[in-house]
Amino acid sequence: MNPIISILLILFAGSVLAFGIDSINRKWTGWIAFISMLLAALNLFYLAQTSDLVFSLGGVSLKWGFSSLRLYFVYIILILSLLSFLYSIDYMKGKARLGYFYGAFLLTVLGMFGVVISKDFVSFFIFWEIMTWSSFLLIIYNAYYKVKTQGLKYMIFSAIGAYAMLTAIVFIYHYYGTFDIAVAIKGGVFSFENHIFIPLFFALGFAIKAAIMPFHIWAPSAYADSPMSFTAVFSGAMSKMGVFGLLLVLATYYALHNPDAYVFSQILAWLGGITAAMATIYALIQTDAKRLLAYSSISQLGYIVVALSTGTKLGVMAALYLAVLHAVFKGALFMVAGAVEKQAGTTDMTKISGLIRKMPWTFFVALVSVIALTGIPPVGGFVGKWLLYEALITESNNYFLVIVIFFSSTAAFLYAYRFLFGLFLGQEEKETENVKEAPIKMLIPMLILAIVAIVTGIMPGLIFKPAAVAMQEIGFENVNWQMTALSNVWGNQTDLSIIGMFIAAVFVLIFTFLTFKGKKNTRFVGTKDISSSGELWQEGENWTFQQDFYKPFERAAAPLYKYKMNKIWEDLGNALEAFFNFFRRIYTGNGQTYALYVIGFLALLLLFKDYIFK
Amino acid sequence: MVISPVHYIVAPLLAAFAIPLLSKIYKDAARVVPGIVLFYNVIISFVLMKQVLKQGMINEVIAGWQPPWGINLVLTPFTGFLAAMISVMGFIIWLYGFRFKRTLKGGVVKYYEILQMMMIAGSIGVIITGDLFNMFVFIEIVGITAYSLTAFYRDRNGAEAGFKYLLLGSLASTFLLLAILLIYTQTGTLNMAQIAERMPEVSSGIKITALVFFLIALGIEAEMFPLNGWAPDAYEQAPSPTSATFAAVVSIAGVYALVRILFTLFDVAGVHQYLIVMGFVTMLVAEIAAVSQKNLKRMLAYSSIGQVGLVLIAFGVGSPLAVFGALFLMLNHAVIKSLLFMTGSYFIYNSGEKRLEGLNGMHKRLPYVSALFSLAAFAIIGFPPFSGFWSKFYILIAASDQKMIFLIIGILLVTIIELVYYLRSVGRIYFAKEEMQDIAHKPSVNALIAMSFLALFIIIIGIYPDIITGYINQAAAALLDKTHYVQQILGSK
Amino acid sequence: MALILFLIIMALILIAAAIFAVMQKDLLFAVLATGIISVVLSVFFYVLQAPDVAITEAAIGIALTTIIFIITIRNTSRNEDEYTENHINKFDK
Amino acid sequence: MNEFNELFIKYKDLITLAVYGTAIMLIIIGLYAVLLKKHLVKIVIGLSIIDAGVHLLFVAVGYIQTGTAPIFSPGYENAADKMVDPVPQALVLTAIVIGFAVTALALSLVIRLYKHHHTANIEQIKSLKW
Amino acid sequence: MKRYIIFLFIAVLGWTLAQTFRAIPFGADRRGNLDQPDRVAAFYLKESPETLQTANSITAIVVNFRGFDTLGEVTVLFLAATGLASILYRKEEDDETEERITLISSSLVRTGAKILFPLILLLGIYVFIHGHLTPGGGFQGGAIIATGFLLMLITYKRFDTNHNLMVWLESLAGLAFVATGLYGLFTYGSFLQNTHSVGTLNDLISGGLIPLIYIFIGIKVGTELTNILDILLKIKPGKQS
Repeated sequence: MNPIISILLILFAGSVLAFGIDSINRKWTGWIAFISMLLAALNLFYLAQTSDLVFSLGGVSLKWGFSSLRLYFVYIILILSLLSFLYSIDYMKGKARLGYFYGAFLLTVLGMFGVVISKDFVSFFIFWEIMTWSSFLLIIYNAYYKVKTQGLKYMIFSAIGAYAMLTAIVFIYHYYGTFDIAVAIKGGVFSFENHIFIPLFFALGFAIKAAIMPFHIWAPSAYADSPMSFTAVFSGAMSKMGVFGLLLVLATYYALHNPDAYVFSQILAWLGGITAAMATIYALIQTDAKRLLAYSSISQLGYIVVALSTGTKLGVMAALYLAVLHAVFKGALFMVAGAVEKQAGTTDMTKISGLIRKMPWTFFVALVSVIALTGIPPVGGFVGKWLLYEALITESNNYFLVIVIFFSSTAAFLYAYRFLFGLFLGQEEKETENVKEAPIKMLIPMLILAIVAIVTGIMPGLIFKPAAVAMQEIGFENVNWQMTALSNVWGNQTDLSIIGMFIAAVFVLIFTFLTFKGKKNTRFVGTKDISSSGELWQEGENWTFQQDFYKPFERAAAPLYKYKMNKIWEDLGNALEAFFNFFRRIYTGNGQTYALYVIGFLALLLLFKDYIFK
Repeated sequence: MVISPVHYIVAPLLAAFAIPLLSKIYKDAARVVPGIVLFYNVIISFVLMKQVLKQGMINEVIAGWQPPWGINLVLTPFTGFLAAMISVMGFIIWLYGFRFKRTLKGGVVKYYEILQMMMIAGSIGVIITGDLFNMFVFIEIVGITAYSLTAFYRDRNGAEAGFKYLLLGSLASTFLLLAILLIYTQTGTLNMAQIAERMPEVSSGIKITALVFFLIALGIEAEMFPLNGWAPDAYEQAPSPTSATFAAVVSIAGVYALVRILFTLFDVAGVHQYLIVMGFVTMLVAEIAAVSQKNLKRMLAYSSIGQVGLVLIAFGVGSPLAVFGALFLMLNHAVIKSLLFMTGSYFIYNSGEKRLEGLNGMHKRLPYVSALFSLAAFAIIGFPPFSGFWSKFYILIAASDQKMIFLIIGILLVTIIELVYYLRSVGRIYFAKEEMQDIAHKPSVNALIAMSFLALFIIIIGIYPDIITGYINQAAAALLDKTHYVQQILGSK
Repeated sequence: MALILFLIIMALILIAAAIFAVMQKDLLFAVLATGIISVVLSVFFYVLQAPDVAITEAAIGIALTTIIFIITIRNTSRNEDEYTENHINKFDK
Repeated sequence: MNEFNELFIKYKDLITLAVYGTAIMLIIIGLYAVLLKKHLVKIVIGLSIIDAGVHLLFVAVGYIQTGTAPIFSPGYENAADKMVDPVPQALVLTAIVIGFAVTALALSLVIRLYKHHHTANIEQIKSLKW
Repeated sequence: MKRYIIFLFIAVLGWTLAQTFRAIPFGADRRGNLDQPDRVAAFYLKESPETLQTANSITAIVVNFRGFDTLGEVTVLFLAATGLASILYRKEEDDETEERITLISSSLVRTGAKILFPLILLLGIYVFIHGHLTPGGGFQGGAIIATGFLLMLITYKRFDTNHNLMVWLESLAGLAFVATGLYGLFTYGSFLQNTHSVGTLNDLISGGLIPLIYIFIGIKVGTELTNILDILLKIKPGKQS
């Protein structure tokens, strides 16, 4: 059977099965879901030699198939989802409505997979919508009382994006007579001379999915409030659908180097830059680790969009590379947050601290991921940042943007450190005394992701290789890459393995030192344990660093926080609702008034009948 | 001729006249006989549909007078499709309500069943008749049954809704009579085919006045915006199977009558633009009113009106593809909205609360019904892969062919409004805190079968629409091919 | 000539009865006025060579419609301005 | 008959006015009652007046100058060319009966409403709104 | 303010109607060509004495040419009675005593009613039996019969319409109507098709099935109208529910 069909069928059957089996035996639900995900992922081995699947549905010719670019994203989706499902088994243990969760989760994966393999706009849109509504079901899973606002916000924004796309799609059919993506792109659908709204509408749809700044407000709560095992996929893979789509839209631009698109790409780049910077600033003041990560996710997506919109070989390479890396480390970080939430009961950084001794492996994963996030060698994030900077500096001529990116990636250190410190370092508190290391089924996927992050840091070529092939598909020829080295425009080469080994050595040294130091007999003193200084801790007294962590910075950046996009959108929503409430009063409830409407409408029609009908 | 379209009307009529007698002999006759009759209608509609697709048209004359002299019943692929759809929906709604009616006491069931059955038969009559005045009579049959059924629960609101419906319905029949009179004086006939043939000779002043009267009269039946004050109340107050029938049968018949008269009888320019504008206004206002509804059935009612608005838009666009989309949407609307009313009725039955608060946490008590409600909600918003998506998609493509970009954007924006309130209610079902109530009225088997059938239909059509598109395509072609219609009917003299 | 005069007088009576039916506050008289409308209308129909319609209008319009209106008035309020039942709680036991 | 024929031609406008005008006036007066009178019974009276007007219009349209009733009673077997148009009359027959049915139903609803609301003022009967 | 707007609306409607009907001259011949009918009116006038042998062409139209309308119309009445019963009077739910509104009537009136009643019934029956010959027919006869019952219902408190008999009559008449139609369908291939042996014009037995159907209609309409009146008369004034 064609692996596409079998993956779709397995995922769908798994979804139904998981939904159904929940009422029979709750223990099996997670395993069923994991096994079906595994079966689906096993099909990856057969993917490359698949031929396109063409068939007609509802009078529309649909085409599913792979290409190098699509495969690149399929790998991200399926592997990350597989790890996340393994993680879910323990993470979701004991929660309600497992069937609902796993069913919707599998459908989401199915939707993402479908989006990527679609070679025509109709099935693209169908899967896009499946992905959207099934993820909506997951987002509202936790947010009992927030359904009205948060889940709906996500859905409304997604719908705006999706419907903008749909508008563009039907007009593509009108103007070009085809739904085939490749044909349409060759025909110049996304060029700017003919119908500018088509690329714009598509870009809007993808920008919303990728949480670009004015349309990002659904993202923080959606990321933070869904179950973490889903957020790992949500932020890691699903937001990449926006990136994938932007690649599609901009592909014409890359291929033709259309000068008209300059403004467009500049706007996109600036939006990405602003997103990166602002989201970083917001991330700083979060006290909840999950929200912090959510904002961090948004800012990382900003980088990717910036890289994409430079439109050069290097930039696209950076974007593709960052897409993988972001999936890896942000997936790992959300899993870490989930593990902490599961074990300690909360992710509020003001409440818990010092988990390093309780959850050392989780800390290790968090550390590696944070290093990757901030872009320090030898972990993979460094390579991505390097590519991004180089692309911006050498090829974009947009130094303000470079400054913005530099600023935000520097500020990223701040929140990354806060995350690490808030959860794992600092004083041990009484409340966290009984916390244990996360179960093995949760640790394995996290560790796998951490290892991937390290390996890609030393051998970035593992990702460069498929990325280069993928870029050829969009229209970039002769993409150079090396397995273990980075080169810049000036011809200097940096061998990453040396850096890696050096830094690894430093690490080992520090670790040994710490271990020996730890051998000494020390007593751990809680923050509230101040009796030695002759005082007693009073209720409500703040002795920890956890609170007001970046207070001075917050004060400095206070004017920025005033302008909340969220409030504008909410005001808009409230105003609309108030208007609707007012407007529906035309249904007065008085039958006579309705009769009056009839006669009035009749009179109007009779008065203007000669103008309306001819 | 063993099976002919006249059976559609005669079988329910026989049953309706016989039920008072039969129920004296066998107590449950009133509940069983309509089911048999409606099932018979389903069977003959399939037989006839097959025949129609082979022959192109069945022209059944009444009393042996060939058209245009006598009344004729016309089954084209278009009317045959709608009649089949209504028959099937009627049977399913009967199946759904089979046990529901057991809660009614004794002889009241008789009234209910007769009225309900005749409402469906009358709607079929509106659709298959080829005679203008006969259509009026059937519209009155539908009207009278609908007024009575709206007031069937004899509470204060039921009577109120029924009276409003009756008031507007009477105005509608007045204007319909006036329009028929005007048409008759000018063409000297009541046969729709012949009227269509002679319409070009009619002086434009009278023609347009008649058109306006038709628009008002049938606009009331088709729930067009300023004329639809009765609709939300009637949907809200009618017993739930009847609400489902309003959505799945009566509104379809109303739209059919409007479209038949505009498309076949008149050759006036501007009608399409009128339909688009009024359809859009209808849709917009209905969805706006639906957003902040507190009452579940009322919300569904406004949503129904909104769907009808979209159907009118699609008919207004008028290209074959648009009409195809409109018919598809009518089918979807009938199926999905009746499923919503059916499931919603169980929520109300369980919580004893007509307001939306009654939905809170319903998934625990009625997991299967909740899943069906969510499915239907998703389908009616137009999420793929459910059937609602395809109809919307075809309509949009058709609109894009006419370069109506603002119409498309408008439709999609309104869809977002629709999405808001449906997802809110789905959210309520699954995530709101419920008030603890242990008594669960589990859905009865027959209702489950009916609802599952509809849900299955939604999914299957959503995944593989080709099952039905062939029929709809022929139906759309049959509606648009006016000359063929006229020739077939008048040529078979 | 007489016929035409008769016709016109009939028309005037018809309109006057209609206006009376609408304006009269006492609903019983208003209903009787509708009865008069029916009577005159059936004469009208007869003059216009429609005896069938005239008989129908006479039988249904004069007798049946009027009686059901009267029954209704008996069950509701008789005076138009006095919509509300005086003793609302009379039956609310 | 000849005399009447002449008169008919002579006073055609007047007769037209008397018939059509009356019918249209009835419709208008009925509509006035439906739209402005608050009492439910008055509204139903208005509806029946409208109906009367429409029926009159039907019969008037079918009338033919110096025509006879369309009945081939003995002595009129071959008088088809003098007979008035029978179709509107047949339609009116149907319409009258339907009108009666609707009126009966309307009045039953009025009784029902009065029992529940203790009022027949349509402005006070609007518990279903928005 | 609202009042003036309404006046304006109504005026627009009236003006338009007047304009429209000015173009339809009163008394003009719109029947079309009587020998070679091109309009239904002419056709009916031609065919009703020739083919159907029915003197009253309106009866021919109502029962035969447009018999389907009449079936629908009878159904409307039937449904109105059903709807009325479901709205107003439910024996099973209201345990109200079946007490009718009666007028306080003197013995003179009662005696008069008693004498009149059979006469009215007879008149009604006469009217619908001669429906195909003279003006009148099923509806008129039915309405007259109902008037007779009305007279009895409001004068006699104890007068009962024998509900059972009414139901039987009504149902059987309706069924007979439809059955006659089906007879046409199965014998001649068209619903409500008239027989070929139609008799001669102006005989009592003429017009084929037309008188028969009109008798059914008369019985049905009479019982239905009586039914409606019965229901309406049975409600107690001011009763709560």
